[in-house]
Amino acid sequence: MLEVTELACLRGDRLLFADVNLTVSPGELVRIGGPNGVGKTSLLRLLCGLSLPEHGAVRWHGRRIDRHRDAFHQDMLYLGHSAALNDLLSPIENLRFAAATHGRDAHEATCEAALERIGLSLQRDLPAKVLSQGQRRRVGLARLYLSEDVPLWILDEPFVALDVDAVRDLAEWLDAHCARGGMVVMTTHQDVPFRTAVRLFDLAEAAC
Amino acid sequence: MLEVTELACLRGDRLLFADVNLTVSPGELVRIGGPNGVGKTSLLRLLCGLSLPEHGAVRWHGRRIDRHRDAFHQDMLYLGHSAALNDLLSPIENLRFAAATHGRDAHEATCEAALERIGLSLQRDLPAKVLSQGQRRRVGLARLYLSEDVPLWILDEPFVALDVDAVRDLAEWLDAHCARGGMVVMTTHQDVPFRTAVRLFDLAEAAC
Amino acid sequence: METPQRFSLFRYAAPHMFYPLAGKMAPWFLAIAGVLTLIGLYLGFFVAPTDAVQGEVYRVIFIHVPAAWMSMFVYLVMAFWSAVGVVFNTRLSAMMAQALAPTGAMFCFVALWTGALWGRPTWGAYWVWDARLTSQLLLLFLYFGFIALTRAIEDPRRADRAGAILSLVGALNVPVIYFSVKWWNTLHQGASVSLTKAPSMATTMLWSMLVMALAAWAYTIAVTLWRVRSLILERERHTEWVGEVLDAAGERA
Amino acid sequence: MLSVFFEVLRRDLLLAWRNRADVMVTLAFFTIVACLFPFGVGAEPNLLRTIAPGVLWVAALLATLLSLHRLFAQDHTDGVLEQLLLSPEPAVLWVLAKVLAHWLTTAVPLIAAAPLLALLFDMEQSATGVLILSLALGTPILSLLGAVGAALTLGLRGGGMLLALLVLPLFVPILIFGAGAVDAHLSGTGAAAHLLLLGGGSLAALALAPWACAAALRIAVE
Amino acid sequence: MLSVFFEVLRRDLLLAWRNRADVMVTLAFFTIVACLFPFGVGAEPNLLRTIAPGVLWVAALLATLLSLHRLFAQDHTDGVLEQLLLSPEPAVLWVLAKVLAHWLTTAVPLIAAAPLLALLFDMEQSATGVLILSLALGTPILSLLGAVGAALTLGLRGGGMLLALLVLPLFVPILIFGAGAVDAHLSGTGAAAHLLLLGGGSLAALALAPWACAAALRIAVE
Amino acid sequence: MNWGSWSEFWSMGGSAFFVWGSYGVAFALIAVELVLVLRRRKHVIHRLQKLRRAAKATAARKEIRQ
Ligand code: HEM
Ligand SMILES: Nc1ncnc2c1ncn2[C@@H]1O[C@H](COP(=O)(O)OP(=O)(O)OP(=O)(O)O)[C@@H](O)[C@H]1O
Ligand SMILES: Nc1ncnc2c1ncn2[C@@H]1O[C@H](COP(=O)(O)OP(=O)(O)OP(=O)(O)O)[C@@H](O)[C@H]1O
Ligand SMILES: [Mg+2]
Ligand SMILES: [Mg+2]
Repeated sequence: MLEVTELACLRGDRLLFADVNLTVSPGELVRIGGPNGVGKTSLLRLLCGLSLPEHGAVRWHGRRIDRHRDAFHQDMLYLGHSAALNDLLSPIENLRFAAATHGRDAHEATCEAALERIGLSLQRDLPAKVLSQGQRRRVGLARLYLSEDVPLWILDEPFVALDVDAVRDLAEWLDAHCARGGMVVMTTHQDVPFRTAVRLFDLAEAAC
Repeated sequence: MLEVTELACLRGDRLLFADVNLTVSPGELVRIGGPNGVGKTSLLRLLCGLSLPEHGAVRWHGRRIDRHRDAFHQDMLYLGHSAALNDLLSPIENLRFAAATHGRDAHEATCEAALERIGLSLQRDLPAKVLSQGQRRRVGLARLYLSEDVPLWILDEPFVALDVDAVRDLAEWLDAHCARGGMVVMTTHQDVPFRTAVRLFDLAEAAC
Repeated sequence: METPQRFSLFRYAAPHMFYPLAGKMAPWFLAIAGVLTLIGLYLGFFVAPTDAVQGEVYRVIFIHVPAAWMSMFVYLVMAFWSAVGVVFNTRLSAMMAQALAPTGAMFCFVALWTGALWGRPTWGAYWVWDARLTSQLLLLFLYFGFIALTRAIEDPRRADRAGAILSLVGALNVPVIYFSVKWWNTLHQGASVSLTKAPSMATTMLWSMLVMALAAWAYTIAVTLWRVRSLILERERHTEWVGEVLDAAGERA
Repeated sequence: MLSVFFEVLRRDLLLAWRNRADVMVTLAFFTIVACLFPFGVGAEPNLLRTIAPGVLWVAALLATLLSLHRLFAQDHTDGVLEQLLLSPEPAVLWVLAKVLAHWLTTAVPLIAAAPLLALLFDMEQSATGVLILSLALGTPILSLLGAVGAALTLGLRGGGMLLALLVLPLFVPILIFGAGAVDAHLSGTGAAAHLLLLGGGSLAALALAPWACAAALRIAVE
Repeated sequence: MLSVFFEVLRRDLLLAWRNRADVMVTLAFFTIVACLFPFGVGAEPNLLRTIAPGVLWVAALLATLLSLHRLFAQDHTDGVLEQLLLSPEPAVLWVLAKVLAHWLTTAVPLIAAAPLLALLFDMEQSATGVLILSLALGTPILSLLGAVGAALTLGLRGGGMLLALLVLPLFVPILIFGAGAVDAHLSGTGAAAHLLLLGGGSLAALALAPWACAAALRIAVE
Repeated sequence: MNWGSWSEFWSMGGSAFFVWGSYGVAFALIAVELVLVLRRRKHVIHRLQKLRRAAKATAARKEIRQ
């Protein structure tokens, strides 16, 4: 269970939002809403511990994440605006490296299956830099298919640059994750149909 | 009028597409469709002369664009995947620079109006690097509001990262451009409602 | 009268015409190179007399000087092809420039290496900062730069054009480098020894050196032709004729 | 038409100002390299005086070299370069503006700092004057030739180092004439010939380099 | 747990291999800097022999310095660094792996090339041996301390140059002991003390630097 | 003829290392270059043949789809 209490975020001179309170329980899909620049990305980075809040705290199973970082990171997966690919490595190498450094199953066959699933088997051995925008994004997202057992997924605009088929497929996978008791916190400006009831958390209300 | 004849594009070892023929006349809005990695971005870069085709030619008013580059660039505006902003300059400075180096009207007031229009007056003097993903994109798109008299707009995924209001606004502006006799060639994976009849050019059919 | 002649001149500038021609010529040049080398070595080692001052070690000259000449000449030829490519926009010339570079660099290194080994017994040091040696070293760097740049760019067409620019800029600089280094050396009175004090040449020495130089020529032409064939195939792979060549090669295998 | 030149010049100078740290640090690098030598070779005054012009010129050359990679890199990654190449104005103009801005923001501070470092090495006053003059006439060639190298290696992995490999052989003559000018002055033969050659080289580079640079940039974004 | 160490080491070595040009070119830079000196200070053999150890050490130091900025830069821009920091494994482990990979791919080639350059300066055979030894013991400190500097300046504008400013003062003692070892050997006092100090420095840096580096990286991504 | 015996020839008046070192390295490099050139040609043909087969296969697949 992820608990956010009285969170406030300061960027430069500007207090983006204050007094954000949010609880995410197993099986929930929370969508952080709000217009461009309201602070969604900033909030997600606070949630996963990449930056430190001005005020308030984030707790995972009741324990502050800044005090118990490693345990929290074990249970969490974050995908940001960038796909976190090395341009010289191929999709399969990037995927294996990401899994291995997070202590997840990184067998060749598992990774191949994930690549197959996102439709990049043909590009398996190309260097990532020649991939198209959407293909890069897909490789980043392939990590989701390796992380079924990671309870908390934090996703920043996962649907950007994906074509219609990929959007549908990803939405189904997020649904499946919630169905098996996982939690998803994400942002998106696109209108994506989920089977799970999406809880909209409108950040504009907390914005200063 | 933009004419594309027998265009073929080679990337690395792969022939992405061949024998692409396309004519865009005034008032038309052409959407290049196709799944991720089919070669839409590559096609747009060929159209605007940033890369050279393996075979075939692009003509603007009957003249090959690689032979009459400056005249073509006078009539064309390209916005790619990246917003072309310098991180240290503010939105207004970025906008003025872009307009001035393209020989367009770059008065302070004109640029202010364009910024107002995209809802970034507040961020007018922030360095671009602190802007959110969507705000960066908006500054890039603000150039469209300064380029009414440029007939040909070539836009690569202009709607990415924009919130719903911005998407609606941009769609209207593209409609207006076509209504006054302009041409738009663009790609997008999102489902955006236009008033103009959108001509879909499915690149998947020409793909090799 | 004139049109057909021009046509025949430019005909072989087309890669698909040049490819089979290169394939036919290369073995001949290699054979010539082999024969000339044997003759040159025979003259150099068995006919040319022992040098009065240096003894036997001077026999390095028969490989040293041809290599040094070749390395300088090849760079100029590279620049020539690049210029042709820029002016006439022919694809083949950029490929020629790239095919020449590794051989030029190899000869450049051989000149340095043999010179260093020769220098030890004659000057007592493997290296002195003599003008000619120094410009040779810089030439090696120019070669390395060219090769590294064209290798670093993956798209062959881009690599061709970037290489052309670089070799032209470099070639404009070659004379500047040569004369400035010469001036620097005389100004500083640097090395107390100088290459110009060459052993007075016996006629047989001169002959064997010339024969070896011709052999180096023939060798360079042969290797370049072979290399350019690979380059042509890579760059023209989507054409009909390369397809036929590939199929033919497949049947033979 | 010329407005592009001034617009780009103004922007690049503004960016350099926003980015003062960068400019200061080129200078710092120059200083530190020059100061490292006494640690490396020992503090014997005569030895130091002998090698001073050479060391200072080498340091200036390296400092320029290291600042070169940022001539186009930022514009390349953020897509501004693409937009400039799509501008209807001739590319040589803004290339020249960028090179000029680079020279003003890196070479000029080095030239200003050189007298101080010459003092550290206990160089003669008149020799210092010749050093300054040689730097002023020689550094434009460094910027212009360097810009060609920077454009050719733009976006390549290992670009910064590749750049060094490409341009250093080209820089050697400048180093020879630059440091040579001071030596010639000290040995009494007079530095005029050296300085004239440097000036002539600058003019030649000014006439040719921008074209090569523009062509290389077009290749780089493709 | 150790698997992270090996995984990162393997990946970085693989990347260096894919990127061979980069490694070769660090070496080229080393060579070229060393070769520039004679042009600056003149070709007098005795003078050159005197300054050789200093020049080679300075060249090695600069070459290492310039390769440092790419230690974390790529991972930072493409977001891999963020992901590594979000990994449940301790950060020191993979930091150490990255530094080791850096040392193997930059310092080792330099050490291998040093004898050749010593030849250019006509150094004595035994002195060359001491030079190699001093480089082998000193360069790990350069990589370790440099990594801290690289992490601290990560993502800052003018980072490469700022890095130089930060770490060069720290590198001075290494330069002094490194070049000093050769001089001490030549003057007959023996290089043992210098070499021991360099070795001790390496061990101390090995124990402390990775922690500082990991902390600096956390700050850099925030 | 300059040499009384083969061993005299090989010792090159005491300069064997320098003379044979020069020729040895030179010819070794030439041999290496020849091997590399021929190997490169084989690689290129092999690679292009593979690509050609792949292109043919996709073309055929496209035909079937239509
Ligand atoms: C690393 C050392 C050396 C290098 C890089 C080197 C380089 C060169 C070059 C570039 C040439 C051709 C120059 C021309 O034809 O104008 C040349 C020619 C020659 N070198 Fe060397 N050299 C080296 C060492 C030596 C040594 C040690 C000797 C003998 C003492 C020597 C004797 C000669 C002779 C006799 C010629 C022919 C001169 C002529 O044709 O006028 N070289 N060398
Ligand atoms: N130093 C600063 N000074 C003032 N405002 C800042 C500063 N840094 C960031 N900001 C503001 O903080 C906000 C950052 O928002 P964030 O990236 O979290 O937005 P977002 O909700 O993810 O938007 P998007 O939908 O566009 O991705 C922006 O509005 C930006 O202008
Ligand atoms: N060197 C190469 N070798 C093989 N394939 C390559 C190479 N370079 C690019 N490609 C392929 O070319 C395509 C590039 O497509 P492009 O970026 O034009 O796609 P797109 O249609 O814009 O896709 P998206 O919708 O994801 O933006 C990709 O499929 C990529 O895998
Ligand atoms: Mg965001
Ligand atoms: Mg695209």
